[in-house]
Amino acid sequence: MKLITAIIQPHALQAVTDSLREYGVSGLTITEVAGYGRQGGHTEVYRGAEYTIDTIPKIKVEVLAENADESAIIDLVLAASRSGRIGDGKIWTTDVGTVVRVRTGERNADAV
Amino acid sequence: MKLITAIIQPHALQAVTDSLREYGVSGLTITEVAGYGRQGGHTEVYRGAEYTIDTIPKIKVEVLAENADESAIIDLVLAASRSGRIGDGKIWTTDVGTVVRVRTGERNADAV
Amino acid sequence: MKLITAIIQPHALQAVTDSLREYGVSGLTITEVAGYGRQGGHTEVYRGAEYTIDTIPKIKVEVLAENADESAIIDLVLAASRSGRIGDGKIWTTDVGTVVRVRTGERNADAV
Amino acid sequence: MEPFTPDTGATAWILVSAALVLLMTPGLSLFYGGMVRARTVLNMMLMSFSAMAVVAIAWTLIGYSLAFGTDVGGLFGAPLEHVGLSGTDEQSILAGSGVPFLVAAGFQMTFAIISTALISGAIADRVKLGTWMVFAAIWVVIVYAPLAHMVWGGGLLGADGIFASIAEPVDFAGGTVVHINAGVAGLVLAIIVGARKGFGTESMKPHNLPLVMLGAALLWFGWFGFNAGSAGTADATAGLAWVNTTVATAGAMLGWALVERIRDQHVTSLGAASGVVAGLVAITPAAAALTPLTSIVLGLLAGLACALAVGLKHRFGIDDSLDVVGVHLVGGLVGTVGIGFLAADGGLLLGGGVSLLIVQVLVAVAAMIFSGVLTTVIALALKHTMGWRIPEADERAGIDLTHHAEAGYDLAGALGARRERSIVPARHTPGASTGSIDPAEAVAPMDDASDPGPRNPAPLAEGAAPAAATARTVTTGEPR
Amino acid sequence: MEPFTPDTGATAWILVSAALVLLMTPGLSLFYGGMVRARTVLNMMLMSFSAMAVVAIAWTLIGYSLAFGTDVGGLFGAPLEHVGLSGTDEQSILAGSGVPFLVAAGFQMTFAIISTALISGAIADRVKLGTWMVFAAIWVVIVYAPLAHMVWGGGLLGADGIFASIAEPVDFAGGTVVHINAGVAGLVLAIIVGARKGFGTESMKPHNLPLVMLGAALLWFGWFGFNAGSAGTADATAGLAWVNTTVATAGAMLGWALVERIRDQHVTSLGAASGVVAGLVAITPAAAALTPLTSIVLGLLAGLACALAVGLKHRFGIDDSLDVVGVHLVGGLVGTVGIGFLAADGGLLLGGGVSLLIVQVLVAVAAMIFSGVLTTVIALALKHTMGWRIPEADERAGIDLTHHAEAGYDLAGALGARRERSIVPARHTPGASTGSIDPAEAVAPMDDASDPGPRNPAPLAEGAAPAAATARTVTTGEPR
Amino acid sequence: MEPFTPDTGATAWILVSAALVLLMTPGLSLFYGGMVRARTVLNMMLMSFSAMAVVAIAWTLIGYSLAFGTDVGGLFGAPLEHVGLSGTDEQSILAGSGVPFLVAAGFQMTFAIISTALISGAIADRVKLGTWMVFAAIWVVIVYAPLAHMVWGGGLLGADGIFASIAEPVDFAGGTVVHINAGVAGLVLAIIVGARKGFGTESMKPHNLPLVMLGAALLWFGWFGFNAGSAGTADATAGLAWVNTTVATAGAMLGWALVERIRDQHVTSLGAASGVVAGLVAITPAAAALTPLTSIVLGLLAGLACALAVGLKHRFGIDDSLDVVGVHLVGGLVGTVGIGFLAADGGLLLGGGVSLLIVQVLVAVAAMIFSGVLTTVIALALKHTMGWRIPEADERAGIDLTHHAEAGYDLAGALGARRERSIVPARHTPGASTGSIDPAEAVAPMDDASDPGPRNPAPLAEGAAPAAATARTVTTGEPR
Ligand SMILES: Nc1ncnc2c1ncn2[C@@H]1O[C@H](COP(=O)(O)OP(=O)(O)O)[C@@H](O)[C@H]1O
Ligand SMILES: Nc1ncnc2c1ncn2[C@@H]1O[C@H](COP(=O)(O)OP(=O)(O)O)[C@@H](O)[C@H]1O
Ligand SMILES: Nc1ncnc2c1ncn2[C@@H]1O[C@H](COP(=O)(O)OP(=O)(O)O)[C@@H](O)[C@H]1O
Repeated sequence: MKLITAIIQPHALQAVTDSLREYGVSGLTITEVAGYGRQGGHTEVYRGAEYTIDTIPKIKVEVLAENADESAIIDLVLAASRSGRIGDGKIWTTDVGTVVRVRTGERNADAV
Repeated sequence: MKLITAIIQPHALQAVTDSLREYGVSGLTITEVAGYGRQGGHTEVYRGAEYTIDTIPKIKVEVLAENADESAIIDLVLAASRSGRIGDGKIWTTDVGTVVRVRTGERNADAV
Repeated sequence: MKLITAIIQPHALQAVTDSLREYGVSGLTITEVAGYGRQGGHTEVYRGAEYTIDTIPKIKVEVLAENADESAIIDLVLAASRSGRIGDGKIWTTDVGTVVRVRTGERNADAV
Repeated sequence: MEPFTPDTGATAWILVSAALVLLMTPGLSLFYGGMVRARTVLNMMLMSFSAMAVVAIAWTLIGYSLAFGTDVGGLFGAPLEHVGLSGTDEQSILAGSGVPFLVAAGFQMTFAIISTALISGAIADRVKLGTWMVFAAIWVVIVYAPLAHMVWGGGLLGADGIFASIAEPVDFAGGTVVHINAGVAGLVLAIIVGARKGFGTESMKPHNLPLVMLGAALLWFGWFGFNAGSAGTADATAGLAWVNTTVATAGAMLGWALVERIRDQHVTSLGAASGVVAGLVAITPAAAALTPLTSIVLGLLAGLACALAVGLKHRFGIDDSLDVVGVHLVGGLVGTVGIGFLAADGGLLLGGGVSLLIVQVLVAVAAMIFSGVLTTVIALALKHTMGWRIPEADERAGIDLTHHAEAGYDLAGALGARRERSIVPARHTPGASTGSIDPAEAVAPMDDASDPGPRNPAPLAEGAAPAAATARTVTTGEPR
Repeated sequence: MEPFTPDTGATAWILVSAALVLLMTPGLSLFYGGMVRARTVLNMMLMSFSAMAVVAIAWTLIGYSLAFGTDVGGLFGAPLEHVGLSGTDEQSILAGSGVPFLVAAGFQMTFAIISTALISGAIADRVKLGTWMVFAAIWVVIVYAPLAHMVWGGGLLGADGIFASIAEPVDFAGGTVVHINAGVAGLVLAIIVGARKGFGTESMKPHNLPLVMLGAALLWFGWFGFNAGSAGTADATAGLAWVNTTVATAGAMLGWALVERIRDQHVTSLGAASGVVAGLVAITPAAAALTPLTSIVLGLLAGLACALAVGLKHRFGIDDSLDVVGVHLVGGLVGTVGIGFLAADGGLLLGGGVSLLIVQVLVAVAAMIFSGVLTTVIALALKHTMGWRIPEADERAGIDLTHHAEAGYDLAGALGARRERSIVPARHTPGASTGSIDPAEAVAPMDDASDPGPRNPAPLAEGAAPAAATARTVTTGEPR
Repeated sequence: MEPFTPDTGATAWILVSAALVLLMTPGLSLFYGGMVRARTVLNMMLMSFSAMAVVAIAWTLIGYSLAFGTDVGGLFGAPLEHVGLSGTDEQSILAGSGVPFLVAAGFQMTFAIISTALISGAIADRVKLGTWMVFAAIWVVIVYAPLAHMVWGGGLLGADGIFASIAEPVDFAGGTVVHINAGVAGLVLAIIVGARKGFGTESMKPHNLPLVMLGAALLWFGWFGFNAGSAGTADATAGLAWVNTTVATAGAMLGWALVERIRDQHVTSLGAASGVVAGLVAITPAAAALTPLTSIVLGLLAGLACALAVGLKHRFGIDDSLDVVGVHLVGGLVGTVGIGFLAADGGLLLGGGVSLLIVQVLVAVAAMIFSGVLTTVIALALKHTMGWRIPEADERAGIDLTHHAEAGYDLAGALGARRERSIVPARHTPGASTGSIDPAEAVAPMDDASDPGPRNPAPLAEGAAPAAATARTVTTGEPR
């Protein structure tokens, strides 16, 4: 089992989830995050002071998948979220031990 | 060391943390997330338009634990968060290398 | 590749990111979380009722780094976020398989 | 009936006062709305807004006549006398100060609206809006209007009523008619409707305290129309009511803060906002009967009393969610009975003897019984017909989403809605009109292969109206 | 010109009314601001606030004269007659009721402001503030002031105008001048400016509905000045307008809710707020011509009509973002034409024949043509000179951040800004003054080794003014 | 003393004006509250609300007498003359326009409240509420009331004062008494209290700009009572003040925006809100002395001056947190001195010579010295007795949570509070009453095995009162 984590631009979320769903991914989890990267921050101006905001809002998408699906899912996320401009994001994968579906208590492959 | 991650219904959080605390878990980290799964989304209606919200708010609970405690903790979370209805959530575990307590710099088992 | 995850006090974030940037870390991802630990919660008072809030707001910082940088980064985070008081936080690391830069599709070491 | 001499100054003041009192109800909707959880704020505000809609019309059709028409047995006014608010300026209840009929009738309408809306705080987060609206219409006609008649319209509890031989009862701006009345009705509803799921065990703390404070401020501002407008013209009495309203509120803020400082160690903003309302409630009946100094005392007492009272609901297990009883009933009693002690003219502590005090207590008790009995009848009738409660699952998921298909805030923006289509041409599948959504078995599971509708319709601007053909895909998610 | 007899009561009422109508524009800014997404709320509010600034000055300099100066050919007033709002109390347009010149002129100023601000809802989230401000100044002078003159100032469409031989047209408080006028202008701008990026496909749901409801409440409150103040004094007519305003609004809330209940199964808070505005719009021209009963009917019709109308923009692909057309044009037409049917004096359904109805329709059509043509000319001229739209990337990232360098909310606090420096002594590098930020190629890449400025300046309190020497490091991030 | 002839029109207008000015203080609480960080918004708002409570009572007891009692040496009024706001209508300070004593006294009370509340912006986020409340009570009695007497009550700086031989000083509605006075007091407090932890290095940007704009709007609305109400009746002077208030504000918004456009490239909503207040401040003393045209000029100048001034605090390292100095002192000076240049009657630029200008400068300087010296004495005395600052850890964690045990917002809902118990019957352990919470060593460590209290009490509705026996478990977390 793999956990595929993607940090993407907020506006790419719809395309990513649509394409994952089409592929047959049965679920995913989304978190609002903020990130640094090649992409810098931005400036806000308030009475008497200028603020540099270092981080940019991003979306983290986490998908549990069987090992066999890993590279296909990465490719789908890439295709759906890539604009070729800095700030597009990052994808990484980690190994997962046990997976459990809470509703039924099913484990691993059955649980995804 | 293991990192146990559980995606649960927001209203199950209290029961889960209570039962983990009782078991002797010394800490945990909570994140607000939103998820897809078997469970679908919902509909919101605004002047002249209907919106389909694909995701449902969930809570992610992360617990660092020694390998020996892994399955007990999974069982506790299952017991506390399971209603038998779709949307109940997902649990997964990953291996953790180093763990450090920031306050003291203690490592691994001492740090949990 | 490693994913280094640190749970720190919100007010330590600036120091942590500054010191990581100085070290040459090329990016990181930040999430707002809430946590339990040795540190307890706090109390809020509202008309006719007192509420015990079990969790305290924390910041989760995630950094992808090459294995060689792991311990240096941990030390930097420790140095920047440690006050010696409870609630200082926790750091842990996990192994990462593939890393991909979305913009270019570069993989692994090139992608960090 | 003497000839009517219009007075532009008095009329200007009552026009303004009417606008001020009308503003109180949206103010209340913020005060109440900020106090509930984020997932029920809209329903809470809608209870106030719908009361404005329903009561304004009920008042126009029959309420005004029942309150201020020609007396029928001391209990109510002739019901059809002023249907549609017809009447001549000579019939104006403020004819004596040169205020035209409709100006006075509009002013009174706003009292009926706010009194009804006040009740909603007792049953937050859990009732069908439809039942509430029907309740509001019936209550204002059957309970509010007759009581207004009895106290102000020449009925049994007024200056010429059954207690007048002891002393002339004092209710300047609505201690009995508005606050005791709404407070008792709130208590009755809280009991009959029952507590929120999770009451006493789950967190139900306010989600937006700046909104609560803004609401309290708008209430205070509007209350100048309520109290100083009740002078019926712009004169020294209005000035006395204005000043007393302000200083009593100041005193009540301090009283409430004192309780918090001693009991909880912390002064809170919710306490300040609550103290404001407690002071305003208590001074309402007394605004022209006290001096500024005794008004400070009355306010202080109201702040202390209400701050101590709001916790009692947990003792009794009654989910008077936003403390309609603790603030309006208790505050209204402090004011109504306090007159008996503190009135410049007739107050016990100022050497006036006990007769005024006795009358004030009698009127308060009579109003409580009248309101309690009739509200019970209405509430039980609705319970057994339309029903009050929404389904438990809807309540837990939040009434805003499940019964209004809306969310109060979308501040994050990123995780929110992502698909939009016009609803105007769409027709829903008949089976979908359940009126409530069970979020646990909600819309369109993502692997539902039989999903018939286009999920991502082409931009409407570019094509015909594809949405017209799109059935709403409210299917039940099934496990594989 | 007869001698002027001041009336403090009438003057007090018009002073208050002017303040109330002025408050409507910030109220509108909340109503509109809550309806857009969180990342554009400030720009939306700024459109109202900047209209207050620009129109107040344009009105003082020339607008008032064009509207209420000595008639020139039935089309406008002598442009320089009251420059700087100079004039004697005998020249007051409310001289007859004893209201001084400047009080009446100030009251009229507030109408010009709100009318202009209303239009902004049609072009939310996407236009340059500068272009909007220029538009506001030109539009109020060229379109609003002449139309006000034609209807109220003794011009072609008024009591002595071209249709007066058929029947005297009725526009008590601005159905044509304000609502039809602004509604048509909104339609024209929405078409010429074009739709928001993502219109019809992406979520653009309201980000803060309690703000919307607060805005609606302040609009209602202010509208008492608008409608009852239009009586020109504090009398029974003002009372009639006050009551009709309230009950029509109540009716419209119910009408809108009815549509929602039947069509969508859910009554919404946005619907309640929208119904409030629809009712207020419709009763505006009719506030003194109907009875309370017929006002309820008119309000109900307006609620139904506007609730059905707001969805049409999706059909036609016109991004009238906040439904200026669906609410103000449609509501204004319901009111203006509805007078022809329902007026107590001359209404078709009350036995008055068709002549009033014909005149009302003719005036409405004339106002639509006048407003439509002139607004088109102004909008096209600006399109080809200053330009309306901000760059697409700025629009997608949110106009607040890209064009105002601000964010509406910072509620989390933890992830927000972390570095601060004084901007007063700083001078920006000339090349940086682009007026827009491309967030995708934004500030200070973290590995930009050439960054010349101190990133973490010492606390200013402790040292000299290091910021004065700090150039703003707006460099473009480059990939390695 | 001549017989008093009541005027309902004038009285109506002053009653309304008093209500409007009272509303300014909650308006200010939103304006200020939105500008601080989310974790201090409630404390900021409480500073305004508590000023309302404290000043209203201090004014009733003694303040009014000191300001408007029989003159004592040109410095203050007889202190006990109107205790409890006693007085006859013949003694009304607006007796000449037929406004009763208490109406005028209430109107003046609202000026004292807002003046005091204004100061709080200089010391945001860091002071003990108790010290602030004591300061407010002392300051309004010792500084505000005497200065009001000197300028308006027949004292040294007024029409019959020490400069009257040169020219009659002009302060129509409070340029010196309110704004210069509060601005200087703010400066003194900011210096004596010291800067916030992190000032100049950490982000302290506004957390809720729509709230700021709403606050500015309510201030503007209320300011009509402030300025036009200062005419003392509803007449042409009130109309002039009304119009000047509006157009000066318009001018100041544009002036502020101009500075932003040129200096920062971006026009901001905070700038618009600030410009509104700057314009209102500047026109306050001048509202009846200028024409609409010169008012636009004065407003423009105020906008420019204040926009440039607000950054200076970073230069001097003075944490005047919300720019009380930059807006109220600078704006007040622009207005007070600007009269010397622009007054229709006596202004230098309109051919009136320099004498009025000299007098205006002298009065402004006198007010600054008076306010500065006395405020310094009070602030230092409190520093060495009660102390101003909360502990640093509390300040960093946010004063709302640590000193009021509240959080402004709970929008997420899910991560928030989860356990509730009634506090009314509970008695706290004596040792726990520290008055502040150190969040780093806070409540109930989760592995504290000795925790004596029930953590999850049964629903109170079902049983007796278990909470009554529950001691508050505020124990210190200890590392293992
Ligand atoms: N080394 C890293 N560790 C963790 N997250 C990272 C890292 N680098 C980038 N990210 C995340 O990816 C997002 C996009 O990164 P960015 O550097 O803009 O992309 P690119 O790969 O085009 O340079 C960042 O905002 C951050 O959240
Ligand atoms: N494959 C997955 N990858 C990541 N998260 C998932 C996955 N499947 C489900 N989840 C998370 O678990 C939550 C509950 O899933 P759901 O499908 O409703 O439960 P069930 O296991 O009963 O079908 C989802 O909202 C989502 O956050
Ligand atoms: N076992 C754990 N699993 C997951 N997160 C933890 C764990 N223990 C602590 N944390 C996180 O670290 C934060 C700080 O923990 P705390 O116990 O206060 O530090 P300390 O190591 O000083 O005892 C907590 O708020 C929580 O978010």
